[in-house]
Amino acid sequence: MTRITLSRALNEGLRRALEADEKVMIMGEDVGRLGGVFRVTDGLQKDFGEHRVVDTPLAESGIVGTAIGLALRGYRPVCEIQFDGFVYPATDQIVSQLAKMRSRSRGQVALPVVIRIPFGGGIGAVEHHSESPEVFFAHTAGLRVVACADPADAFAMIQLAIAAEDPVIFFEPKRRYWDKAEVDMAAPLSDALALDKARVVQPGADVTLLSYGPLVRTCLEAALAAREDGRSVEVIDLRSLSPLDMETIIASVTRTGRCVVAHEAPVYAGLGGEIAARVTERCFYQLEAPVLRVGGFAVPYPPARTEDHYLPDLDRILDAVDQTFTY
Amino acid sequence: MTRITLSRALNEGLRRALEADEKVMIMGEDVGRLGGVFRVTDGLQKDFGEHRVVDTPLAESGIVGTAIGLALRGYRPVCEIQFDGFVYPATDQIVSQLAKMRSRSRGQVALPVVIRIPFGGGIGAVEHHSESPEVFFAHTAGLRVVACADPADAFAMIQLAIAAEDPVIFFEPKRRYWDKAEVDMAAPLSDALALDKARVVQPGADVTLLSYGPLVRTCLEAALAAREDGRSVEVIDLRSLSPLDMETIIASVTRTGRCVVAHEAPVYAGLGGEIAARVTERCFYQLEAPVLRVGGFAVPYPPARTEDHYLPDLDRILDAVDQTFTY
Amino acid sequence: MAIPSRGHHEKEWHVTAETIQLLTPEGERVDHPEYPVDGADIRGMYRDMVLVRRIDSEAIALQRQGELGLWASLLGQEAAQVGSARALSPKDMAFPSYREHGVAWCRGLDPLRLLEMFRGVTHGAWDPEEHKFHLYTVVIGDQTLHATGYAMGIQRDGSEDEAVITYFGDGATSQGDVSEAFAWASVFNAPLVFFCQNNQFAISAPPERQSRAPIYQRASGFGFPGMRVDGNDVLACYAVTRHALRAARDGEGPRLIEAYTYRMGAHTTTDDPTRYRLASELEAWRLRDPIERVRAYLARSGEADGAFFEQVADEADELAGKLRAACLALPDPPPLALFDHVYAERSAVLEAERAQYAAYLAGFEERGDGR
Amino acid sequence: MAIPSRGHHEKEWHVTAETIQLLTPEGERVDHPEYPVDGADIRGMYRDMVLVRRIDSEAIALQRQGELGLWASLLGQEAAQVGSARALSPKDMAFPSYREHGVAWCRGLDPLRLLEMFRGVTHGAWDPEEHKFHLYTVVIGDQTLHATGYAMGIQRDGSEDEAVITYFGDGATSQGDVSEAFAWASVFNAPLVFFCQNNQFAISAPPERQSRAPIYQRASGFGFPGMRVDGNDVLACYAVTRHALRAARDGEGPRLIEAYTYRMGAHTTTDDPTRYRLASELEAWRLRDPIERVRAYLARSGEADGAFFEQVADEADELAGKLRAACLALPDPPPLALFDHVYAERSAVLEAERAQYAAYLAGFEERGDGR
Ligand SMILES: Cc1ncc(C[n+]2csc(CCOP(=O)(O)OP(=O)(O)O)c2C)c(N)n1
Ligand SMILES: Cc1ncc(C[n+]2csc(CCOP(=O)(O)OP(=O)(O)O)c2C)c(N)n1
Ligand SMILES: [Mg+2]
Ligand SMILES: [Mg+2]
Repeated sequence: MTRITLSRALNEGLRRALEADEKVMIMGEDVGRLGGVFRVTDGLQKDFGEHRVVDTPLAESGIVGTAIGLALRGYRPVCEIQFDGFVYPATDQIVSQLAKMRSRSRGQVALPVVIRIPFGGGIGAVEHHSESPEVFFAHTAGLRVVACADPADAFAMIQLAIAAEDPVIFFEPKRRYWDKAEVDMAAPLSDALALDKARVVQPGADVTLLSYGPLVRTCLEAALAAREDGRSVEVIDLRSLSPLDMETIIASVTRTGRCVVAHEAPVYAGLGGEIAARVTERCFYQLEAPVLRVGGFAVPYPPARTEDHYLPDLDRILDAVDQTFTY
Repeated sequence: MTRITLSRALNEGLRRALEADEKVMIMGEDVGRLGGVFRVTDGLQKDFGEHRVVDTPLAESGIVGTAIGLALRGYRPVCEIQFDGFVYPATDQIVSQLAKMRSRSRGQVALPVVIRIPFGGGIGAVEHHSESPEVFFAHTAGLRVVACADPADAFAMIQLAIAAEDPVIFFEPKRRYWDKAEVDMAAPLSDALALDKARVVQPGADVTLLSYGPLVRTCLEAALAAREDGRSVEVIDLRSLSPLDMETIIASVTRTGRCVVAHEAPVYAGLGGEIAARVTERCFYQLEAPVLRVGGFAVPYPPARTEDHYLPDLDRILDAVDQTFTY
Repeated sequence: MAIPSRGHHEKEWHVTAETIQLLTPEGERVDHPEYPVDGADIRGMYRDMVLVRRIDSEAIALQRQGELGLWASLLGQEAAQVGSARALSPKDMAFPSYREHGVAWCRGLDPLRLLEMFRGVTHGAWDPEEHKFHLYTVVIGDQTLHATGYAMGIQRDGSEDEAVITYFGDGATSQGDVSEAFAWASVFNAPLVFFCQNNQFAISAPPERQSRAPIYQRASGFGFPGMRVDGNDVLACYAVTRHALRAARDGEGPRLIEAYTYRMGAHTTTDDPTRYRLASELEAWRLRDPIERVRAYLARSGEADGAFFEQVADEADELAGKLRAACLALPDPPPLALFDHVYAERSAVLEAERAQYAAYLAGFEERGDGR
Repeated sequence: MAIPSRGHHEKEWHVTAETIQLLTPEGERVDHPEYPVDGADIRGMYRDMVLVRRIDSEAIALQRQGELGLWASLLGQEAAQVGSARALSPKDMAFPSYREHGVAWCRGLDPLRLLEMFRGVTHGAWDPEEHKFHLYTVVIGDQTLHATGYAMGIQRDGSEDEAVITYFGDGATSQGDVSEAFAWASVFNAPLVFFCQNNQFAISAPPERQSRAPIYQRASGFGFPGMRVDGNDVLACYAVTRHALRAARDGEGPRLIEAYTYRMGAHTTTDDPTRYRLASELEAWRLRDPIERVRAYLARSGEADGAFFEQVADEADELAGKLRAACLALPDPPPLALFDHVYAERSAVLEAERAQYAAYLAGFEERGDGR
């Protein structure tokens, strides 16, 4: 067990993957000598060389498009998109090529490409550096979409994502990069929870609180605060956004009868809607209240000095939890 | 009253807009001499000149990016994206620039740009020509997203979209381009139903059926068939996908107690989830059954010879309607 | 301020100084110091061109008869495709657009695979490595980045006898991805040949709508050589492509070849070119038919006689007949196939949808009112 | 196969033949037939450069003190920005990236607007038409297409005394949108000057990572002229930009100007350049400081004396002081402001969210436990 940051955990996970399989490559803007703007790839170019850890030209479509070509040649590229707001130029290559190539070829082509995206707000950044575009990719068949929430899971998930034969969009909670926790880097990957499974991170009995990425920690804090009001909140870290692990979710809501979903992305047409719809379909007779959603508003991500009002925080999440008891 | 196709209705609407305001422009691939691959812009370059009806280079990001610049200069560009599957290269310009410019400038910049997108399947096309990407834009704050379903509405909606001060993503039901109906081209635009309002196209009492674009007609056929089973289905054409006209929807579901949403886009993380979640929140005590969704599967749009199995049809919609009575 | 008008001028033919030509429209051989044609199997080239043109016309007929949903004709581009494809070594990899039926043929892909795609049975499903011919790419320009990445992989494998060629059109040169591919190939010195078939049209748009400089000149600004070749001259396409591929394999980096040709047919079977081009222009280009000049050369030089031409014609008809029969025999995919191959590993969500739809279909069969 | 190594070589300074220079690092005037500097207000240029450098250093200090969230320094690029911006006529429109503080200054934009953005009070909110200076664009390259469209609008207005200039960096040249802008500007002959500040870095990436050809050469392949100018020479930047803008207004179409300069500071205040550049390289470039050479010239030529330099220095400090005070006085936006200006017309969904959040906030105030 070592106590490290989430950023460092990813770095160690990438290092393991580079060691385990010489076909694994890292590519992106400033991932080499600089080690990435969040230092997630720090030191990797030094140790694995500039042909395996590649500083690319400044073009996201180029990064994903050439990664696809490298994958066709048998490589396993791990692309870094520097910030969430800069993934959009790569949308066409991701949606029309990366996601569709396998089914287009009737399974004759595999594209084991991972696209790492630091996402979400809360770091006081300028525009385009605090987006949560996950639903774009969750809606796109052929992609696996996951989000890590803590160092230990990040360490395992990035390795699982690289080992997967499917393309994986890997979201990293930017503002949690510096969170520290114990990570057992000796634990065999085979012991890790599968990439498509959700995890109950705080068992509870009265209401189910679903989230992923940066808000998992906020939800845990909310559960703690709720306990003081004598309320037992079960917190689930979804981990996989596509596909959703409905079994774990339904099992919980069936018990609690109440459900709240929290994410930073705008509520409107966000992933919360999908979860609410599915939970309601499966638990129609168990639900004591409608599934409530807490998330970003239907506005562009605001300037840093108002982001605290945009981002769901402990109070807004608790407010929603409380509301589920008013029905 | 003249009986014309939906394609022709759009053509007439565009013509009116070009006549009404000399700042209105049309731009896109092959929109000029060819008149567009669906002939929606047929004859317009001949009558309004090649500087107002512009054949552009082959680049969607370029089309939207330069349209933004033209709007900044006071023009009102109407961009045509040749097929749904080719809007993705323009995602960055749409999501990061077109949608955000107004709020970025605190209201000092308006971008009255319309982006026309023929969408949906059912025409036996090759890959990338049958996509339904509407949720990408509905999730993006700052854009208005609408879909027309019949000639008369198309004629009015395209003019309303061009007159709007906000950017509008305008979806056209490709496979309905050749549907004919009576259109009153003399009717003043002021009489038209507002762009952000839904329309009850078939009143009913037992269940509310929500849809938009190509499936509205299918839903009307389903309502007709259902009547034979003695079931009264209310069909609502949503028209506006962002924002949703919740009042019209809630008013209906409050009466019927049952709701089915149908769209061609994959159900998973599609607009149906948002509608289901909102309806359930507002009508929790009125709902006799969960809101059910009928839509595309979580797979890439299949080859033409299996698209009939992918696309929601009358049977699948009726099946969902029936299911709402099993609760 | 003058805005350039698109005009409607007829494209006049000119082998401008910079255009490399080894066989004139009249079938005269022209030698070029840099581009020898030693070992070129001209009879084979003729045969390939005739066969792919026949495949093409059969496919158009099948589409007219409703057996194909669409077809993108290569008529007029046989020399550009056969010449360049024949320059490939078996290990070289090709990344086509959607019109490279001639390249597919030369790589050994069964034309039926192409018909399957345009019939709507598949999205163009074959194993790219089997014939070193990647899947057709419909989204304009996307494949040029895939080719660049693949070439970067060749470099990383340390392989020195492999190169990549990617095909795209004049219209594609405006697409951002293609310029990004140019930049990447230049920066990484990728063993890659960019083969642009300038067939004078992007559906209805002429090349002047994409740039006011000749396409081949685009390369120099990115730091690698570009050249224009007579795209209706199979020998020139062969020799210049072979030269560029060798340079790529030798570590000299990318090249851009602009094959100056002409799309003699419609953009696709749904297109109506009479709306945007003059018949006279088409007529003018018929005189530079890529196959006729080879036939003239072979006949004049005595390298082939009437018997040969007849035999090839018969072979073409036989091939077309077989192909038609095979096309008509193509079964539609079973409904549930649409759930296959989306993921390599299981997706609970997808499996649930599949099961639900399977049960739904079964319901019909029980009730006997199948779909 | 040799894959070019990124290397770690120091960028050596060279006014290569193609680089236009009118003022040497030592402050010597060099005449150039094509680029006269008649009417150039060199004292004014000096003053602008000193003031913007002072604004820049004050902003960096404010960021260090936690008053700004971020700052992108223009240190070293004063000549490229002031020289080019001073060549603009009042009616010309400028489309900046996010580092053009010197251009903003010359256009008359209150520097406080820039601080508001980097403080996180706004996303950079000003009326682009007021000073003919568009909003900062953070997404690399996007603004080049906006500039192209705007220039197309000028053509359609039939205006012959307006042109557009757009700023972008060496890294941006790899982005597809920038190449698309080149293609469009070429095809439509847009009255547009592409001004690329090659400051030798895209964060940590050197220009060799974007292309192996000099940037200015990119233009010719798209059909318009490109030239390289000494970006640390304010006179050259002024004269060459003025020349290009005139050509644009005269209907000669676009130009690409590569201003060869150097980013003397960090990419932004969050960056640590010691990880990727040698101190010696920075030292070498200090000797070509864009301000020093003008000061040397003014002093030697007697066009300015000590008093002038002192007065400008005092003016700079005073400006910085005022700016700091104004910055500290900037109020945070009211919470509900985040719902404003998303749409011109009403959105029921948004209004519902606004009302709900307003009620939520009110709840806190009632309970007295405000946020
Ligand atoms: C990104 C994208 N936009 C638009 C289209 C629609 N489209 C199909 S072919 C074509 C023209 C392509 O012209 P060119 O690149 O010259 O190739 P050619 O068809 O002439 O072989 C267009 C616009 C597309 N397939 N992809
Ligand atoms: C599309 C996009 N990708 C990545 C980034 C992150 N980023 C910000 S600045 C920068 C480097 C830009 O280099 P250059 O174009 O040379 O401009 P400079 O910063 O040197 O002025 C990068 C990669 C971005 N802003 N936009
Ligand atoms: Mg073409
Ligand atoms: Mg730079």
